[in-house]
Amino acid sequence: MIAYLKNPLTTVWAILSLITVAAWLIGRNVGTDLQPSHAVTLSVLLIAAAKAQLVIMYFMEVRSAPRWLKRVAYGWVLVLFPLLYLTNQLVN
Amino acid sequence: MSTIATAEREPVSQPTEPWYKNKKLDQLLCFWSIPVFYNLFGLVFVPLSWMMPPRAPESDLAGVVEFMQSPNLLIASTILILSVGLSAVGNAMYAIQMKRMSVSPVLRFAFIAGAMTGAIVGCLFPMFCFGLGAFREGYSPEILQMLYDFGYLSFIGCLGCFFLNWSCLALAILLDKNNILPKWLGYYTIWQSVTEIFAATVWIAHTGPFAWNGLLAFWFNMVLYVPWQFIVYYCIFQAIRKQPESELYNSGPTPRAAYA
Amino acid sequence: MNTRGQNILLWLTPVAGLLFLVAYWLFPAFAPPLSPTLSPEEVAAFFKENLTAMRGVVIFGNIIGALLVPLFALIAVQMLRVVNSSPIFAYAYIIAAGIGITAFILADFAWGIALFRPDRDPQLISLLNDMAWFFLVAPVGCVFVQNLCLAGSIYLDARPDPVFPIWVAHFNIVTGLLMLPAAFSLLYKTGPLAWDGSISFTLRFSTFIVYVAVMFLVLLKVTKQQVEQEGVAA
Amino acid sequence: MTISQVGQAPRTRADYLPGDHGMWFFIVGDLLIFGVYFLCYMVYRGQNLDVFLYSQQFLSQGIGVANTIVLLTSSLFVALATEAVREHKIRDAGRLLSLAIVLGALFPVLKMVEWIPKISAGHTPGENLFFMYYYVMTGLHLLHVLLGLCIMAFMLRNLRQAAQPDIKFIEIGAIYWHMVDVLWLVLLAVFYLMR
Repeated sequence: MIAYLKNPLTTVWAILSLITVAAWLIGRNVGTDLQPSHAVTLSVLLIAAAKAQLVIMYFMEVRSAPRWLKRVAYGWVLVLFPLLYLTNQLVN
Repeated sequence: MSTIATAEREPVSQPTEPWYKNKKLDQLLCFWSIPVFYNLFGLVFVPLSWMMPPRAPESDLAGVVEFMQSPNLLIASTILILSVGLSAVGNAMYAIQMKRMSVSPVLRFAFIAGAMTGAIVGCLFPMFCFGLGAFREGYSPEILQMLYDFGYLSFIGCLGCFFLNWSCLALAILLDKNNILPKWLGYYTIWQSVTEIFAATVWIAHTGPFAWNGLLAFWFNMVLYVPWQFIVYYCIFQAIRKQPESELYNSGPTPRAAYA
Repeated sequence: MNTRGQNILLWLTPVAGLLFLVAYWLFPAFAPPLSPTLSPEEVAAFFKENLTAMRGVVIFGNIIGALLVPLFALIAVQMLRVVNSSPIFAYAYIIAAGIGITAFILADFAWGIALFRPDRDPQLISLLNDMAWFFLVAPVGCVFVQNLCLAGSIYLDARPDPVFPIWVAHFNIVTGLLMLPAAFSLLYKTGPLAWDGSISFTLRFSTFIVYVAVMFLVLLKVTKQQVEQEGVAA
Repeated sequence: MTISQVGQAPRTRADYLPGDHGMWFFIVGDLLIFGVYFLCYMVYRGQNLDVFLYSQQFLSQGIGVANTIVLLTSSLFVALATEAVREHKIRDAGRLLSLAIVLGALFPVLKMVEWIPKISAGHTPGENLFFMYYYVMTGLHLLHVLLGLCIMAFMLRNLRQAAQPDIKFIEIGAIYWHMVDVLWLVLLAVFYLMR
């Protein structure tokens, strides 16, 4: 049991959960009328990118995978999130 | 009824070679009907009827009436009638490969049943809806619009049978231990079946990306589907070519019947 | 193996034939068939006048269509005894037969729905009537492919003692070709190719009736042969 | 599957491909397909910003975040189970995997808790483009979750019944389940949280 708590994967999970809650606090809907917010969008997307990267690296074990897979999987995160952010900025 | 028992009981006749050289002649004949079918199919739905690319669900009534009464729809329907039987041959192509896989027969029989239903509701019926509008002048615009909706929705929104079919095919490929078709094709087929579900939105949306002419419900699915259709038949062709002679029913000293 | 089930199903075909004769004699609503040139009002009037007869046709048609399924299933089973490199012709035959029978039953339903409320808007009655004729006469592509598949598997049979005699293959191709022109019934409202014309109606359906009768006799012989060859208890 | 292969933990050796090429082909393709959907979402969102922002306030962020934690925890258990299998702790692996399945099964339940009041309140897919997108994407993701639950049930059966667990199969199921997790993380950000 203790061994599982000490496992690095558990640490990763704790970080993931914490930043999920952090993202919620940032993007929480308090009033009824939502105003577009550049800061919220940027930080929420950044946190999501970090989380995706962590899951891919540690849970999916891409960290120790062959280089081609690293390129593809990290590339997905590195391309998708900036594109999402840019699209959101440009189309508005 | 075991094939072995049959073989034993039969009077031992001289091993007869069939009169045709290429023992896979039946499979090859059927295979080459597929390009014929898809060319006719494309001809019917694109340049003859201009049903594809899909017209907007929210076209004005006058436009719908004009489209529904174009005489070409009848020619398209006629060609479709003449070629729809070939869809059976094309689907049997998948079924015989599924028979070679180390999977339960239920997968191919479910596929066969789905192929029957799919050909009726996803192919023959929609085209007849368009043909009916053109067959007789003087139908009221509301009736023509109903036929228009019926045609498009049953063509593009026909998801259940195809979802079933492609899922059975994907499952068979992935579970198969004989490696008849490549595993990545099985995964590609899963996307193909999932995009069928994705098209469910056409039953609700009238405009936008989820309508039957929409970017996501139609065009994106086409981008996945069209290459898939080519690739899957290419892989089946390779599978036929690679099938060892000894596996064929009509080779060997005593030909064996296929039974189910 | 026991062929009793096979025989029982095979003898459903003459039952279908008998029902057809009864229906033809009792409810002659389609002798002669409706003309495609009738206006919606005329069609609606015809339906109202011939309500009983047409309902009889619809109910009998539904049953007759279903009773033909065993014949096709039996042909498929015998096709699986034929030795080709794969069962592809048999599988294609099964799918095509399923499509063809469904089309026939859809035709039947379209009439049935029109007759259920004959005082519907004449336009709707006429639409359902058109739809019924479309599905009844036109979908010959499936029958044609069915016959071609049967013929193909017979031609390529590698058994030293073929399941079907070779003339059955020729017969299937000829009957298939005779029924094929009915596909053009969508393009004409008058003349031999219209759905009430001599080619699209008379030739197509008499060919089909002869075809079913001949195939019944062929299968009688084939199943008997199967018993002799495989030593199965009848 | 030889024993020596099972014994090697990936952390000690570089260039170990968990699962097989086929599954990675599927995962990368699925990520790309979802990526296209997300990008299209951004475009339509930008074009109808008012509608999207207005509709977004009706989403239950709380349930969304709870579901995130549920999926992340389930993923953690699957990852721990995979390690346990490699270290031949089959019994442990079975327990961890059972926990992962129970948590994973909570996801559809919470989804229903989220969806049903929304639909009864009239927020159906037909309401506007945002809700259509919302139901399609969460529905598609839910489909992935259900498929993942089936796969994990087979993984558990393999652990319980097979003499030698099929580590490649366990890995295939595990990376699939983590991918479901990744997709949900993006969904949470773009549908529930961003403005």
